[in-house]
Amino acid sequence: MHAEKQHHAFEPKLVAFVCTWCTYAGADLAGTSRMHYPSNVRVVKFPCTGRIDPVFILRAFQKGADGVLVSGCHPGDCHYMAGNFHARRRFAAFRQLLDFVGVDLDRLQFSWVSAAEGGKWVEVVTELTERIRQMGPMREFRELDAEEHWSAQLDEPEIRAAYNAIP
Amino acid sequence: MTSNHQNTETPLIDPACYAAATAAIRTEAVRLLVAGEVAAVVGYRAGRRTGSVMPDVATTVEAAGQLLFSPACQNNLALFLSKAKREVLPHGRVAIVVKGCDLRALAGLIGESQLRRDEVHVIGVACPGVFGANADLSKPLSAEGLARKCRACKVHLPEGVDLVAGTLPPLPDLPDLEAEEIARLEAMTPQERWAFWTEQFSRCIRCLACRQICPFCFCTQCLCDRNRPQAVDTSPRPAGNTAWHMVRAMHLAGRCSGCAECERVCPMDIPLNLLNRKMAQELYELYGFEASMQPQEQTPLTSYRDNDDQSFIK
Amino acid sequence: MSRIGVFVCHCGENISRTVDVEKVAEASRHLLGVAHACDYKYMCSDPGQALLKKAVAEHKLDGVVVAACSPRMHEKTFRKATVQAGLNPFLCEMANIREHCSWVHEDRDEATAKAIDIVHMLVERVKRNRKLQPISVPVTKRALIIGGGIAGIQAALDIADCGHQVVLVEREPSIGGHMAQLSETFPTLDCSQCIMTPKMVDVANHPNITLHTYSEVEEVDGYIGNFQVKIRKKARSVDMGKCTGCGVCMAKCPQKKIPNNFDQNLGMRSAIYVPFPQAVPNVPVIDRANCTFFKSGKCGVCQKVCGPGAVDFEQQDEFVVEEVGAVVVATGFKLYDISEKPKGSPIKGYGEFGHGKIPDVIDGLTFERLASASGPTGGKIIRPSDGKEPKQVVFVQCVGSRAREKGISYCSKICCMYTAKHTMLYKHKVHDGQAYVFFMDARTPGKGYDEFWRRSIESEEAVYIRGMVSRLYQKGDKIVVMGSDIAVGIQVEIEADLVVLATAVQPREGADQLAQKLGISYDQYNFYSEAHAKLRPVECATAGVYLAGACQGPKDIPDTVSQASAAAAKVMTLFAKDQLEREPIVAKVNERFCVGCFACKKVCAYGAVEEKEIRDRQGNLVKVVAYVNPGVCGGCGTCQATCPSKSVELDGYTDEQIMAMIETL
Amino acid sequence: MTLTLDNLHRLIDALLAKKVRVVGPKRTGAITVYAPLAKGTELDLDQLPRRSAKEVFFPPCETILSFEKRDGKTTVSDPDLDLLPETVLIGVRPCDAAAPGILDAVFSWDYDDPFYLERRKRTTIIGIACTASDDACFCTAVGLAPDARQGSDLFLVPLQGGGFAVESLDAKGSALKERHAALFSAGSNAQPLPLAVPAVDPLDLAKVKAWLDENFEHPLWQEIADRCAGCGACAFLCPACHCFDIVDEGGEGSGCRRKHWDACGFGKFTMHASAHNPRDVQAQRYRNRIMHKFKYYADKFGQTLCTGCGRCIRWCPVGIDIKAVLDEINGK
Repeated sequence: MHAEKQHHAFEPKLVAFVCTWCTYAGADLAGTSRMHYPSNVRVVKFPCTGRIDPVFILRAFQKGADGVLVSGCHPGDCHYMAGNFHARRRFAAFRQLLDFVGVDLDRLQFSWVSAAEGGKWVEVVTELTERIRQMGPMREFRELDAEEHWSAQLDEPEIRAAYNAIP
Repeated sequence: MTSNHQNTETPLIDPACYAAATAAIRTEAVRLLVAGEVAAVVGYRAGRRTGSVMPDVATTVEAAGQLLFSPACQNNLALFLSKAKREVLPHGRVAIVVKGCDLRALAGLIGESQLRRDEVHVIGVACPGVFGANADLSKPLSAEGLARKCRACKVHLPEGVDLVAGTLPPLPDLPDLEAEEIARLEAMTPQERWAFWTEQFSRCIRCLACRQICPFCFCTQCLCDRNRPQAVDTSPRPAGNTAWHMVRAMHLAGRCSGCAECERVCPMDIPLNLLNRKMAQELYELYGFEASMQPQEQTPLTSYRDNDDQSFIK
Repeated sequence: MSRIGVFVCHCGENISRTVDVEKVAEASRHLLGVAHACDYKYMCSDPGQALLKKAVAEHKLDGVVVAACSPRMHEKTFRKATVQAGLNPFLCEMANIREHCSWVHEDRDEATAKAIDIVHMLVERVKRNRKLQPISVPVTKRALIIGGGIAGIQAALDIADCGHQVVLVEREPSIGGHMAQLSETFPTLDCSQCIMTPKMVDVANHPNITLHTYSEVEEVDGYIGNFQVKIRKKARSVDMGKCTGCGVCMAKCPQKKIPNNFDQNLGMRSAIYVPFPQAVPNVPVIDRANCTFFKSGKCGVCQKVCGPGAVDFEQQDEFVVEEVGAVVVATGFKLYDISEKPKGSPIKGYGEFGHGKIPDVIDGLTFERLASASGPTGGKIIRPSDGKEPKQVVFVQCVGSRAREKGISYCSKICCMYTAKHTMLYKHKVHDGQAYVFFMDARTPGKGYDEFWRRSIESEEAVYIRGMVSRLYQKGDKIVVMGSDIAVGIQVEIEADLVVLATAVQPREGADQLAQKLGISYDQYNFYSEAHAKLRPVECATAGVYLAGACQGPKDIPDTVSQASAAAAKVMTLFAKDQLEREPIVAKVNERFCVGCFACKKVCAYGAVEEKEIRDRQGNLVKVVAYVNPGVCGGCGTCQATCPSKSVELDGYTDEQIMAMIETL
Repeated sequence: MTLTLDNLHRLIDALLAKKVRVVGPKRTGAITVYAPLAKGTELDLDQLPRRSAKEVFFPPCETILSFEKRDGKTTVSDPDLDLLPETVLIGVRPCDAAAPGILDAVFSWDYDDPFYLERRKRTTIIGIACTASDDACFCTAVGLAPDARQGSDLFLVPLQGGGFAVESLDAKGSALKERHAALFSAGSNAQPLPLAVPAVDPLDLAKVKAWLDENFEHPLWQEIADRCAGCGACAFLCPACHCFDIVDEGGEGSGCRRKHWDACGFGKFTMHASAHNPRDVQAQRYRNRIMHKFKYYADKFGQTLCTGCGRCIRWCPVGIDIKAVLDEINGK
């Protein structure tokens, strides 16, 4: 017996950047254990969280992600010894930058999910999905991307109409 | 036409300080060139317009005798020793005139293998402060005209240089406007901050003066010039502009020496140093790290500790 | 324009139950660059693979996406099929629509939409995949074994017998490990020393084995096929070359009151000592912490009496660097000490058992020494406190083990069997004695194991009480054991003369530090992690490092020996080739754009980044750039994320591939 | 005819009411730029705008087409230029007003650039005589003047005691005046405000060009390049620089083709796909800047690609002074 499918006013697009050794495997475990979680997340696999460039997060937001999850091995468990330690600092810094330019940090989740933590993967993804559903769409970056004129100051309705006419 | 109204009654700093530094720089530059210790001295010389100066690569005794130091000496000359600026180093061994902030950049370049300390003769200047962006260089330096970075400067007197030109006068105690502005932004809601920066970045025309003037933007191939893949749109639109300034702030995090040249040269008046200063503050708070106080192997983002803060990670 | 083929697998009904596979195939057909898409019941089956190969030829495909299970499951299968189809294996990608989709979502529309998105991402990725060639690295056919217990000995002998050189490193002065301490072994009750010592001698005499006892691994550099291992040979204070093992020094040493570790501190030894008479090598060590000469500068008796002049007080720790191609880790276990707080536990030890302060409450290994014919009591079972023969002995199982609240949740696996053995050994020696065993469950799977356990009850009259011991305390010269018998539902109180605790099996101290040196992973208890629990149980995820014995998890002797031989077989497989082919997922530097800031070098955990001089034709130095040694590179990509200009790029995970996936959002 | 300042503001409001886009100097933050005005009083005539007025015709970035590929077909769509608004560009200093006239030559030379020309056609320029200058200004040295009428359709001369004398210079200007005749009054006796004539050494542009004709290779270029940082501030602020790059942005399947400002000072400006770069060093790039302005453009179109606005001097991060460079060439 499954619960009736719930309808939400807004279904966010989430992207998860995960390392292949821990979190990807953890997500596999959630699958083999037949756990259930919302289908909003799209997974991009990396060898290691150390490979994950902040630019990818930025790009994901620009390309329409409403939330981003970055997840890898617990400290000390990195398959490559120290990749996640470097990632931890990089993202600690990047968060501050995002916050300072006004991105709501609730849209960006970091987690350690090991290959054994299928349950934690489900929990993290479910929580993030729920949170972003509450928050609604990530408008900021998408609006920037839609901004056709280079300068907001020259953004006139007529110009907008001209550009909107571009199919 | 772009004049700022300034109170010109008493100068903020005694002009004699700058004159003394000028004299010391000239003496040392001439000595170095005459003795053949260096092939060129990178310093400042007067421009055509009243009060204006420009960077100079003096290779003759005559040119060395024209070098000067004044509140208009805003440029961070360390730029000229980075690998991106290919014109100067081929001259041979060079001497360079540095303010404290420039020296920090120099230390950063040494730490990042762009330069060896023994390749340069460093003439440090006891610098009481220089003009900020939009200041009228033809007027004496006032509190209003003083660069914001100078108000928070910790390196008025450069250390570890081959010669210190001039002596430091008593310095005025002025509020740290940049810190105040950062605090003001921090107190805003994310939406307000987003609105603030969106407006700022919307003006950006991608002239890349910020990048080209930065001693640390020495990459041969800037990530933001790449189109396969295109990480950052090159066209001057809000999306690409925002990405560009964020990527740049991230790349400078833990490296930026706080010279604020990016902000000064921005023709669109975007307060870029707020980003860099904020990142520096955060990295100091998180890891106790201050960039480029001396040449160092590690920067906060190329090193780690097992017990680094991870309260933000679930 | 790319010509990608998309193959959507039903996985029986595993995928098709929740994902509309036909719709996924149909949607894939419309993706830019997709030349062919189809769905099939079992893509991994022979006909499924044949379908793929046929499609590659028929549609002139230049890339393949198999939408099926996790790449961790079948990536190898499909890459092999791709190679057979005539394409480079790295032009095949798997879209995980089973573990990440059909199995975790219930709504068919949602799951189908997600599956289409996943395929789209992988199509964009595979379009940008480069043909990669495996990297060949030479293999040094020499193995390092860390740990000289039965696991290390077995692995060393197997590899050495195969004709390869072996370096065996043991921390203690003698090899032998825990097995040398045991009395008799289950389920056959053969004498441990009798079966162990011949193997130890074989090691000592084997022409292919270099033995470093009283030595520790200091640093490990390199990578599979090419490790450089720095070994610290601790100062023995005795010249191995000169010592004849006559033992006069030990006999004459005036300092004889040092508790002997090997005997679980039941017996005493001299300051210059071998841990046990059959030690290999039979060369004593001076225990500098307890030696009068080292403490006060006076004495030196051993030096005076040594005929060959082997005693050398000046000896220093020595370092040797061994070049090896593979490493077998066999560092074994230790027993949990009830006075110690287990890792991750909020509780400090077993206060209810007296924190190890009651002298006649001992652990299983101590009982082994009591029962051993070569032990401190000559095999006589007596109480450590007063030397009396115990008439009532209580054995308590699962002390530490399976006690989540104490921080150790696993089963130590060997205790049921050795406790059964202990009751027998006891009954054989103290005929009028009575053994009681408190147990939770009796776990006796194994050949002849259950029969053995039953024998302890049926023939040796051990009384098994199902229940836990709640408290132990000293009362006069007795130890009162309070527990419950849950089978009968009553409280039990036994006045015992001796209590033997089957304490948990734990990894050796320092296991984590060694793991960090080797770059291998370990679990929350510090047991080393295998690459795959079922299919790669003796390999570490770090290539070239293998596991044997209890360092990976509690094991009895037969399991340990099996795994040691398995690890040896893996090493020999590696050594069967002169060159090793490894996955080409390594970083490469774009020398044209590298500006030589060496941020990559600073973050590389493998030390794979070197400085390379670029010179012009006249030999003038143009610039210094980074160079990644492909043999050393681990493939994590941290360098690329750190490089501001992305002048170093990780093959297989290029920015272009990743950005293309992000673009599909 | 004269126009009071208030009526100038009213003129703007009236235009806005008719859905005409009015662009003029507007203060935003610390700087003034040409920007669409929402009401007449936003007009700020005190400051020379930081960027030139060329962006009204030649924006920093514009989309020139969009494309989509699906099922083997590629669909390309052009923007509808008919939707471009009628524009009045107001309060333009002579150095900015003269620029479009210079640029028309290149944008309608071998190819008629519809984006530029359509905007030009739909824009009326109201110039204003210049009454404030600084020592970066040098319009007089390149043949212009603080009251040069080139490029303006309507021209305002500030008068003593406020208001402006208005001159219509062509049909576009007259039409605008006619439509709003009520706001204009008959000429007054008020004297014009004194013009801000830059106190600069004159230049003999023919002599400069003659020297450039002969000195493609000269140590001067390297001397300047020693300090040039290679940014695009000079070119982007310049009213006459008109180089652009064309980039495709978006994905492989769909996206936009955009045209955006480019600058010859950038290292990648002439980079070939082969990675060969004919202007590999900054000296070659800076030389091109001077050559293009004072030789190539003159050779091709008989005009100088510089209006002496002084922006590149004021905002050069390293203090390069084009007037000083020209003076040096002039003196050789």
